[in-house]
Amino acid sequence: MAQLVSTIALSHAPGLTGWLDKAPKEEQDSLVNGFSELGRILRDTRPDVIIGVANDHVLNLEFQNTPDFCVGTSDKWEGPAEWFKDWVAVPHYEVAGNKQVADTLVNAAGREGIRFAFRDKLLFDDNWSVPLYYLTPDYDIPLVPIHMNCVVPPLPQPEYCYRVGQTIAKIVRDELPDDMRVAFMATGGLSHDPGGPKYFDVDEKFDRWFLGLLEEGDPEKVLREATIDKMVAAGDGGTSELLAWLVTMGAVGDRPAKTVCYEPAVELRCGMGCVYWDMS
Amino acid sequence: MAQLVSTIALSHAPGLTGWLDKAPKEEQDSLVNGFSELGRILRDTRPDVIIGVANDHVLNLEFQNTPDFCVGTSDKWEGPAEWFKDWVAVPHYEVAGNKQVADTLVNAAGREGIRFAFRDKLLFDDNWSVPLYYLTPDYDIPLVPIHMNCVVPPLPQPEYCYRVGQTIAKIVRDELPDDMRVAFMATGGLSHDPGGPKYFDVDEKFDRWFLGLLEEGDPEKVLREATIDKMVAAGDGGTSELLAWLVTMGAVGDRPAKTVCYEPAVELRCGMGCVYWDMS
Amino acid sequence: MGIMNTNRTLPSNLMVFELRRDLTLFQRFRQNIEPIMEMYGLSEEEKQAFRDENIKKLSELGVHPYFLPQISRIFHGSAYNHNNSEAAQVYARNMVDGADQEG
Amino acid sequence: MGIMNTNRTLPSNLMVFELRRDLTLFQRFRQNIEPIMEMYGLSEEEKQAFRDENIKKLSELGVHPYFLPQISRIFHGSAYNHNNSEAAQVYARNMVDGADQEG
Ligand SMILES: [Fe+3]
Ligand SMILES: [Fe+3]
Repeated sequence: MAQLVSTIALSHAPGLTGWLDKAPKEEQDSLVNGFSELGRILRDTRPDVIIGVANDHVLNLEFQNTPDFCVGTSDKWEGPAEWFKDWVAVPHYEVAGNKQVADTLVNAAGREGIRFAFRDKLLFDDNWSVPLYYLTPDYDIPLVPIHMNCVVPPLPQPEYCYRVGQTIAKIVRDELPDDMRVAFMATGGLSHDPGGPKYFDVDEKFDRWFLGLLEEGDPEKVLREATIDKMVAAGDGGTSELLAWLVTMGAVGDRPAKTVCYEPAVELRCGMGCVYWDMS
Repeated sequence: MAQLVSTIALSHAPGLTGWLDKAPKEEQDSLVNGFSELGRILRDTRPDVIIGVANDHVLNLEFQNTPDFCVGTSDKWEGPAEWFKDWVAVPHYEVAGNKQVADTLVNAAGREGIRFAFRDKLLFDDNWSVPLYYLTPDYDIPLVPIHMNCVVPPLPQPEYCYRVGQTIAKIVRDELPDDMRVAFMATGGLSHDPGGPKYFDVDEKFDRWFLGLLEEGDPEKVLREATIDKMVAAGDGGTSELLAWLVTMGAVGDRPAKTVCYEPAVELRCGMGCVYWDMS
Repeated sequence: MGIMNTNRTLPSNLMVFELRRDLTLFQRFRQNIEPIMEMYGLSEEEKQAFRDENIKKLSELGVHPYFLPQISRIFHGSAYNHNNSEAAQVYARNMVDGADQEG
Repeated sequence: MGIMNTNRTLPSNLMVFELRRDLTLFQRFRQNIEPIMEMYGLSEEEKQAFRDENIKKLSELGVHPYFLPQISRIFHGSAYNHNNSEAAQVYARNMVDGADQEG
């Protein structure tokens, strides 16, 4: 049995790399320090692979056939995708994948009644490019990316996302190679509204409420209270990316989250923060 | 509001057209007469369009991204697909589609929390070729084909299939053009096992039990008793095509089905039959 | 509007989806939007909204919200996309100010 | 075996899926299965099972059940596919008799 050594969740919005200098100095410092600290926490657990889950910004998952979740089965990834290069503004990078882990996730989840789509080509935008830049600047930990649908109706429900996380944790435990050390990472959120009237706003109140809720470590309460409706109300176009955070919560159960940093970064057009769960 | 004028369900296995002469004469007569009678029942209701739902025999819906349901949005269809021509052994045919109805189904279902994939190219095998040959030999009623996943795990559950049928009936009622007359057709089943050890068997007992259950007109009982496990036990590879029949049942609610014909057609490697619900 | 009102079968949505994935297509679109809009079968209403860079109208037609700021970036560039950048300001004039006027 | 044990990521499943959709590919496969199996990245175990027309082995590897009689038709033809046809009989010898021997 493999071991889940690290579970984290963090924002990925492109302002963090693309125009960070436009934010107030103290916000910049708080976010850079916080994300760097999260990187140390992650790397200190010496993961052999990161299973990541993040919103697909309608870049890979077609309207014609949007799956809830799509697992990347390649042994090699790169980013950012061409059209997003100057927007995200991080250098081109390559990072290994892990086809064996990805294939196992697909087939084992299917046996549990969870359908994962899969493919060996995925374009990366800010969803992985921004987190990896801060967390693993050497791009030396293989990534199994899971792109999920957070923004094309109908969305996967919070309960289902939680169950998916539980299932991934079970597969890690029961099906991945012995002694493999696995990190689980969600990226996305917090409040933002790309494509809506609140594009230039951040809902700090919602964000602090949501982080506080995760800190309580009560999944039932989270699932009862952190509804899609509430996410959409806090920023229609993007806040529901927090569904990815609920996936990771399914893997940690009733452990309380610990918030590393949070800033209502209006100049970056996104509530930005990161958390981890102590898996020791 | 449009009107649901006709709801039917029938087998589609290729023995009905490909090697019917190998069945005993009385089975041939019973099935040909029964399917022809069902065609009259259908055509007598003068439908402007048939919304059809049937198993995709892993011909269009890829393993990489299997949707539960995929709506065909073309205005023009043809069949059988090349590789299936000599197997199904019906002449090449063309039949109109209805893109407007198809698009409406996709977007309206999305608002109800039901995700329909869609595409304007679908290969037809026996799923439509056999039913249309018997029901509408002039191919003169437009078809909106909905290919569903009955055979790639995880399968859509019976309750969900029923809800999909309810949703389609609601969309017909609330969203399709006034005075449009709509027929709803499921094809597939009954017991058969392509790819399994019961390939040359038919489970007559299961088939008669299932038909009797539909004749009771008690959807709750059907959903409680007609489980995927029971279908799989009656023929692993194909019997779960009856999930398509549960979709149509969602549209008719507690009306009792009327069986037109049934034969345990061992030489055709499929329990064959057809039913209709009186929608008047 | 909003994500829940996305018209998934709208030709504009397929066009924008593919524009960001295919740089050759994107560059052809930048040179002349007309043949690309024709190729994807956009309605006259959709076409006119693109010609006018009428992002609000595209929103009303059911273009996915996520695509709306991207459309402003298709026309005005993505680099250094801060709130005072041209792309963000075009979006603001279309969607935020427009929304205020109606609200 | 059975549908619930399908290995969705198995290269054989993608290959058979596409063979029935693309007649040119199908004809190339009929002439020489080796380069096509190579193209789809089949394991040696999968390749040998195709060389031997070992349908039971393919089933055990997680080929979708629906494909198994189709594989016998790929090699032996689809027309007039009654129970005594060559395709059906090849299937029977592999799967039904084999199952009986084990059962
Ligand atoms: Fe995002
Ligand atoms: Fe079938």
